[in-house]
Amino acid sequence: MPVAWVLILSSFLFSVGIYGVLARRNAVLVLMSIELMLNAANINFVVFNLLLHSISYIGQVFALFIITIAAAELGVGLAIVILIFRNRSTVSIDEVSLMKW
Amino acid sequence: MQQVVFGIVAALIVFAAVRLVTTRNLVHGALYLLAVLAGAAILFLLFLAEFVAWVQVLVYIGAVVVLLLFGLMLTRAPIGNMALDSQTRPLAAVVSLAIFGITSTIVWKTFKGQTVHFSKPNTVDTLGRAIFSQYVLPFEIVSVVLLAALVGAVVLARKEE
Amino acid sequence: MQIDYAAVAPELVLTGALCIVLVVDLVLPDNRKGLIMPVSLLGVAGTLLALLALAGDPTRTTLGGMFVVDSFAVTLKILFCVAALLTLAMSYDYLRKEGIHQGEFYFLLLCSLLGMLTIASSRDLLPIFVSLELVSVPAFVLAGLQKIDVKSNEAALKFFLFSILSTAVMLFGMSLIYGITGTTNLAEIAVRLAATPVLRSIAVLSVFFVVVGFGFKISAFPFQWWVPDTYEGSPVPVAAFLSVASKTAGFVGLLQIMFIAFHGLADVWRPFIAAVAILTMTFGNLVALTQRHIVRLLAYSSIGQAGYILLPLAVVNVNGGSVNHEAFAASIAYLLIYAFMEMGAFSVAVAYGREGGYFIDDYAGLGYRAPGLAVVMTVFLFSLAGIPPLAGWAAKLFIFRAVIDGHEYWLAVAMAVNTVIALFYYAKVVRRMFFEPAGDGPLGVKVPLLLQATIAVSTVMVLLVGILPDLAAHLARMSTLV
Amino acid sequence: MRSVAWLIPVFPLLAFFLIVFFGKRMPRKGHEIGILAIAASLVVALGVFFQQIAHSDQVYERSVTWFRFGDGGRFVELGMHIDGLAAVMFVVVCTVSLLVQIYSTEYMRDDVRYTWYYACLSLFTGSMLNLVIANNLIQMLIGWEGVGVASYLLIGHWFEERANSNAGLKAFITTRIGDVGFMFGIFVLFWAAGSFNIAHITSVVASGGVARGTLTWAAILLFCGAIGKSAQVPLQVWLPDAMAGPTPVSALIHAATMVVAGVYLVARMYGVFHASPAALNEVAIIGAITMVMAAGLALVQDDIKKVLAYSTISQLAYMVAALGVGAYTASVFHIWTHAWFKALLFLGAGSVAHAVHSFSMNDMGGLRKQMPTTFKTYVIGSLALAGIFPLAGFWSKDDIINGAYHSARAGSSVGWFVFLAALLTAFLTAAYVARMVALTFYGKPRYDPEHVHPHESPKAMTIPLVFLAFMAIFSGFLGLPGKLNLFAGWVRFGDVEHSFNLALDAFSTVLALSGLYLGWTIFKLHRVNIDLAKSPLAWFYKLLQRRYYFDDLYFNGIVHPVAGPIARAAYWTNQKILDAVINFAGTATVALGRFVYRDIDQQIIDGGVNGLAQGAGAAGNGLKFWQTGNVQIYAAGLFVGIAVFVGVFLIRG
Amino acid sequence: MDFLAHWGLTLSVFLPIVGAALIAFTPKEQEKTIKFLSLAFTFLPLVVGVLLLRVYHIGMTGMQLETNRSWIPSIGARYHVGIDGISLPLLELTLLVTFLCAIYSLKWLPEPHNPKGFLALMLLLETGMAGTFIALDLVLFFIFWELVLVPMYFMIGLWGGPRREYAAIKFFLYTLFGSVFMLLGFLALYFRASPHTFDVLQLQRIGPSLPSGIQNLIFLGMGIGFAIKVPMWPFHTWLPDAHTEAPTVGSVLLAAILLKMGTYGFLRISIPIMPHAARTYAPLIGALAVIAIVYAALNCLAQTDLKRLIAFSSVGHMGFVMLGIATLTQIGVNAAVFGMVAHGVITGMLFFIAGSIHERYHTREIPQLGGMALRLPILGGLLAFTAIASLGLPGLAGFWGEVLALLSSYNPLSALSSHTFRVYMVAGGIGTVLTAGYLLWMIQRVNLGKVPAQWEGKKLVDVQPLEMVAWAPLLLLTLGLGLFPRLIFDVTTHSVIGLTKLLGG
Repeated sequence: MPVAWVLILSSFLFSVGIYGVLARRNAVLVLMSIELMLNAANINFVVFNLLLHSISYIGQVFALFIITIAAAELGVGLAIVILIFRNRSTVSIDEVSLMKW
Repeated sequence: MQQVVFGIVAALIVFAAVRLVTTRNLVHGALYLLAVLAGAAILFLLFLAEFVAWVQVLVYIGAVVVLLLFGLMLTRAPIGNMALDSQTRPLAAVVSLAIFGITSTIVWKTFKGQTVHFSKPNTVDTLGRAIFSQYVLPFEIVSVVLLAALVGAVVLARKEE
Repeated sequence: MQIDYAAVAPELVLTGALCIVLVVDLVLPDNRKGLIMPVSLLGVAGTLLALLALAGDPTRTTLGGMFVVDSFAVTLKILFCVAALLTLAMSYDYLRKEGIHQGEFYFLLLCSLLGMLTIASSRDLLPIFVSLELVSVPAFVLAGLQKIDVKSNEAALKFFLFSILSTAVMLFGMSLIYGITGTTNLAEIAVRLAATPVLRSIAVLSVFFVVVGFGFKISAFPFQWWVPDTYEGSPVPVAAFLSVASKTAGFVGLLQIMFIAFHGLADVWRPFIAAVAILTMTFGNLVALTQRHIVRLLAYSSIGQAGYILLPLAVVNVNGGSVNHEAFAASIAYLLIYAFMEMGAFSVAVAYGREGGYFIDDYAGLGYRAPGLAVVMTVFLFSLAGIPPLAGWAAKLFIFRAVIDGHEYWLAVAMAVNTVIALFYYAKVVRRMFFEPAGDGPLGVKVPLLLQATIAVSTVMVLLVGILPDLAAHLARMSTLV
Repeated sequence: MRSVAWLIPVFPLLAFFLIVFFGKRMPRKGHEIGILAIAASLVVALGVFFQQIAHSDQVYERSVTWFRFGDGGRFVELGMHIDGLAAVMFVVVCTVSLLVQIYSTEYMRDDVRYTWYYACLSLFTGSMLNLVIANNLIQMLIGWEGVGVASYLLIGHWFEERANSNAGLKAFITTRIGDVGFMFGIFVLFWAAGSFNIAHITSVVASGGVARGTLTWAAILLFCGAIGKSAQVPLQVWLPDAMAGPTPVSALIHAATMVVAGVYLVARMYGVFHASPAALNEVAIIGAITMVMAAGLALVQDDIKKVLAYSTISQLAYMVAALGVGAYTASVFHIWTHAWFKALLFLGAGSVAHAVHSFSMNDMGGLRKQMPTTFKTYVIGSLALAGIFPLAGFWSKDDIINGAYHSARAGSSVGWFVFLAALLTAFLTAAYVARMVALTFYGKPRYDPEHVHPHESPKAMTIPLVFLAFMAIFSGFLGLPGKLNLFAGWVRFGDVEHSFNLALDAFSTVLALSGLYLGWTIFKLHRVNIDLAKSPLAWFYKLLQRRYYFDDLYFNGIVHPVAGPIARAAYWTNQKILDAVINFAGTATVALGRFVYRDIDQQIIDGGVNGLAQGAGAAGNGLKFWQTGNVQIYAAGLFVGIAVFVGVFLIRG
Repeated sequence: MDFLAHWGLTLSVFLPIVGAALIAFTPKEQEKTIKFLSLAFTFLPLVVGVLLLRVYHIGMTGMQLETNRSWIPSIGARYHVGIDGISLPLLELTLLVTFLCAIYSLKWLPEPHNPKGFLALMLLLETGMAGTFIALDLVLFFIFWELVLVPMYFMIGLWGGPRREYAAIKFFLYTLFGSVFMLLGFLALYFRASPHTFDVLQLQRIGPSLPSGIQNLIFLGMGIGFAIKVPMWPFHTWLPDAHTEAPTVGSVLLAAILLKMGTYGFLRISIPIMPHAARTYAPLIGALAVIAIVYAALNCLAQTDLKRLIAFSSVGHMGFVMLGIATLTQIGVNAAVFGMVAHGVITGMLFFIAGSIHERYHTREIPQLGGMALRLPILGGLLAFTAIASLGLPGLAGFWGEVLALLSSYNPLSALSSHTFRVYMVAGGIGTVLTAGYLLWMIQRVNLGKVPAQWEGKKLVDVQPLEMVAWAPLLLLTLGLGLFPRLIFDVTTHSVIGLTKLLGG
């Protein structure tokens, strides 16, 4: 099976993730889109690992670490979102722009 | 045969991803994310990385999605649909399309010749031995990261008395 | 696979200190929280000692070839520790006044420091990525620690979103690199890239995506939007820590990748780095002209300085040689000097911030009210501007030297023009302090002891290196990877 | 004695410093130091003079290296060059200066800055003597400019009135323009001959070492200096205004010494001038024009000092023209004689004004009874100026006319031009002299008796007048034409001058007498000067009634056209064109300065720099607004950046 | 005695900075000790400077009293100082003028009264200035060059006149802009030299062999830096503002010494190292110099502020110095060095007088002054004497510099076209007339004429003994240099011959 298809799928996921980050107002949704982008990277790693099966298995190790790090970040991210919600009772990113110029 | 399975799963993932970023209902969004992650897990299985697949299922689907649902619930996101798109939508569309175009063409040009052939999967023990021999440093670092994230999340989210 | 404990000693000491701080914070009642700082201070001092013990040794590699302790790593680790020490001293009083959770603050600070130490020693994409995360995650929390202040929350959110976004892009880039070369070890990547000629386009794309991750950290041009808001929102010592330590960590990562992994593709990314550097310094300096908040001004000025440090990367040539060596040394030297200047400026901002305020207008007439503080601030500002006999000029001289050695004259001219623009806003602050009549601000600013120590150390270093630039230059030349 | 000649300039310069520092504390407030110093210089000058006459063909030169400013010949020396010319000039300068200082003790007795006046006088005399003694062009330039500054200080002595300091400033600037020409002349000669030493330059020029073109350039440039200093056309405007200074100053500076410096320069560098006929012609032409024009102007002046000022310009033009046509000895002899009677006239005018408290001839008249000595000496001086037979003026002026005639005969068209101009000027000189004497001493007194009761000036003023009158009479005999000519022995250039020409002398005397008679008859009888303001016709009509036909013809034929329109035209041109041009130049430069400063300096250059600064500020403001505060805009910026960068680098390929 | 030979120069340059440090540590109130310290630490370097004269051999060409230690080995910058005929007079001038300023500051200190800050900055300034003249290493030269900026910035900014802030920042930015390009030039030169070196003497040997294209580029870069400092014509707009706003002592030092650093830069670095470029740029420099002379004179005619007039006049005088340098001949360069010292002495004196006029009349507007010779005869006399010296009266210091510059301009270096330089000579001549014009006109409006009504009743104190002590050396020098130019020429001639040999002069 040509590897290119998989890669195209992951770049599509990556781009959709970018769209999600830029377009969605709700912070939690932005977090979800970022998960998408991370998954795109994961798919890449795994498929490359298979492609280069003969040489190394770093891809999978890398994917594992990405998953754990993503989880850790998400935890902190949500904590920040909740903190903002508690102070400003809003989660949409447009209103979170006190500091400018 | 693998192509067929990949086709189906890919379609699922694409559909779910697009719906995720366009749905007006938050909870649906979370569910679509669940679908994408599950699709990814199947792909990992397809690509003979069962351990990673199972970790994906456990950590991502189990923990992350649940966490996100908690997040939605805690920030009292309205169940009904709500305008979730900010005014930067057109710009976002253009940018994401551009980047997709660029990456896909380049990736296609580089990797079009190569094909993937599925041989025997490497067992979990090689993976385990690798982590604890060659990659022990990242492992230690990740543990500290988790610890820091833990403490940080608690500090930030705790209600001040 | 036995581990070379001597090499790993500093990290071990720090992790130990980490845990002790966590436990002590648990045990101590609220009113005695102040005690945690000395403990963490001791921890960092211990790490520093362990590092100094390692100073002269030949390169050691351990932990499966991932963890390399060479002169480059040791020098920068020492820099990180010193920066952490200064931040600790600077924040002690600040935290007590602002009512921030001290225990967690120091714990997170040490975590971030640990991340920096590991990034300096890691020569593989994976540990680099993970260390980068270890540096960033605690930083998000630190930025948002002033929970009641809405600005601090906003700072944390912006910092967080921008950071994980650029990490995601970096990961995608790393996956592509892995795809092309099949390995994540930097030296190996260089070899593989040299061996199998790879399409230009994929090279550009993947290098660029990887650089995005570091570009964010060092506040290079298209990725620097978060800097002013985050520095202004977060507690000032955290802003100082971000602008010095985490930016240096970003540079360490970038330098390693660019000089070791991708110097084969130098022709590809050199013009692009040059463009980014010029845009960064010009954007930073121009916008700084209009700032009225001292921390925002220092934020923009740090963007400008990042532009200067990036410049030598624009002269790297494919087949290595002395030009690369000089360029690498110049960047390192600038980082060493930059740390003290920036730390000093921030510590004065902290010292005066509490009583006078953070707006430049509040600095009016400081020269008469607190001459000592005003003179010291002038020393730091003029050093940032690059006026001899302060350290800043030596740093700029090394950069100029490296750039001209690389025959990129127009880059040097661009930087020259930037230094002149930069002087204008540094002098604006000085003018506000000396040339205006003493406003209604407080007379005689009381500076806590530890803060005085930070300021004193930074001033001495700035003056000393200014007169004997060889201290920085020699150290830098000795500790280049290339 | 000549070996100590360098003392001559040193005494007055020393006196200057002494007076400046100790003048105030001296019993007579400083003038005794001045007079003592100049007397000592006079003694040495006379000694040098007699020793020089004894062996008049030898030139005595001593010098010491002042400083080197490069390797080889690049050095400047301090030295003295004594020859006939210098010896004569020493005597003239020292004597006149001594007399003026004695005269001033009385004239300036209650002046507010008496000591400073004497200091400036000593400075002036010292610089003048330094100029005369110099053996190299740089030392001469130092004396030259020193004299300029001293005259500036002296003209502007009573600087309370703005007019006086304006006159001083005008004098200095006009001469400074000439000095710049002189300086360039020095440079040309230095690079051509390799050194500043005059003797060396003359020898190189004589041996044909310098190209003809450069030589002419050098000569013309040197002559520019002379024009400036000796007030020839076009730079003569400053001399009449310089009368604003005290009269003794005018006597010393604007009659005997400073103004003669220009002529002295041409005489001293005659070797260079002689070698380029083009330059000589130019000198002659300038001399001739100035001579006539100045004489005309003198005719119509009301202020007695202005008359003498224009007369000096005219006499100087005589000397310049003489040099122009090669009559070297005649010219120097005229310097010698002119110094005496012109100083006499100035001091005489001073004593008259001292009595009448005004210089305008309108409120003088009929003073011969009240001021007998002044009157007698004044008449002697006037007659000498007019060139009447036994007096000094006759011998020197005729010598010059002889020289001009000789060169005219030798075929040079310029010679004819100078000869005719000389004759016409002789006639005009006689005319204005007679008019002046008539208006001052004859006719009804026009001053109002209550305030003004003229009396003879005190001894200190009259003694110098008598001595000068004596010299005006006997100084002429030194230069008797033909073999008896002692002066030619002392001062000559190349071969001895040509022989005596009786017919010509007779004709010039007749001319002078007729001029005198003319002036006398017109002005004496009608007691009223030509009142330019009232219409001439009324006067003309009255005249006709009384005079027979002969006078009528005489008037209409000669006097009227000459006295009336030409003089007025000359005066008009002088005021409206030349003087106006110089004044205009002054005001125009100031206006240009204001324009350059306000528009170019502040607007364009300074504005440009400020513009840059504002530009940077504006750019900063523009960029600032990209920082919208919204994270998504930042993220969009990030990805736009990525898209643009990667796109550009892909396209660039 | 060999201690002096080795460390004399370093001592004379770094003593003032020691003084500045001591002053910084003495408390603000003890003004007496501060003033004494400032006096002592300007007098000591002067004494060392004079002792150096004894050790210095007049006749020898090339550098003397050299000290050569390594300083920044990693980039090859050395602490290499030395002195020759060209830099000795300038060094002595610096030490002397600063000492006189210290004397003057004993009594007269500018508003706001802060002797500690002011005198410490003055000493720091002296180190910067003196250092520039003895530095023989490009990096060291650059440090001393920029060291001067900060103290002068604060002097103008803190103790200046009404528009001091604008003037101070303008001065700082202008000079910094120049010096940054100068640094680029230094580095380009450093890399072009085959054994990379910053040492001026070695560069002088290697310089001529550089390709002419590169030489021109580097010369231009450095030229901009030096031209701004001289100041040459288009880059001069900072000078009038800086002078009008600077305190008396500030503008004396600025005029007497800071301006010389630009011309010295040309003589020490640009011309000997890049003779080919010097030849190509000479006509341009000559043109700018002559424009400066006439342009400055015209501007002076339009000035109403006395200090601004003197500032523009120093632009004109420096025009003569640059004309001398542009001819690239022995006479020209000799004239330039003499002109520098003479201008320093005369204009320094003029600014002292302008400052004291300001002290008494509290205004510098010429239309308001008048009749000073009547009310303040001594001050009026000094103003007249210095102004006349400034317009180049022979026998006073101002004359030799100008006349020899014009003389050399008649016959420049063989490679240069003599016609253009003769045009410059004529323009220079016109310049002297204009200079005489505006100076004497200034004298007329300030010194002469009747005393204006507003000063009738006022008590005006004439020159005080302390002022006389501070000014006497300058006055004696004005007269002494005029009567005995040998004092300067003997010292400079040999070095100048050495310099012009490099140019094939």
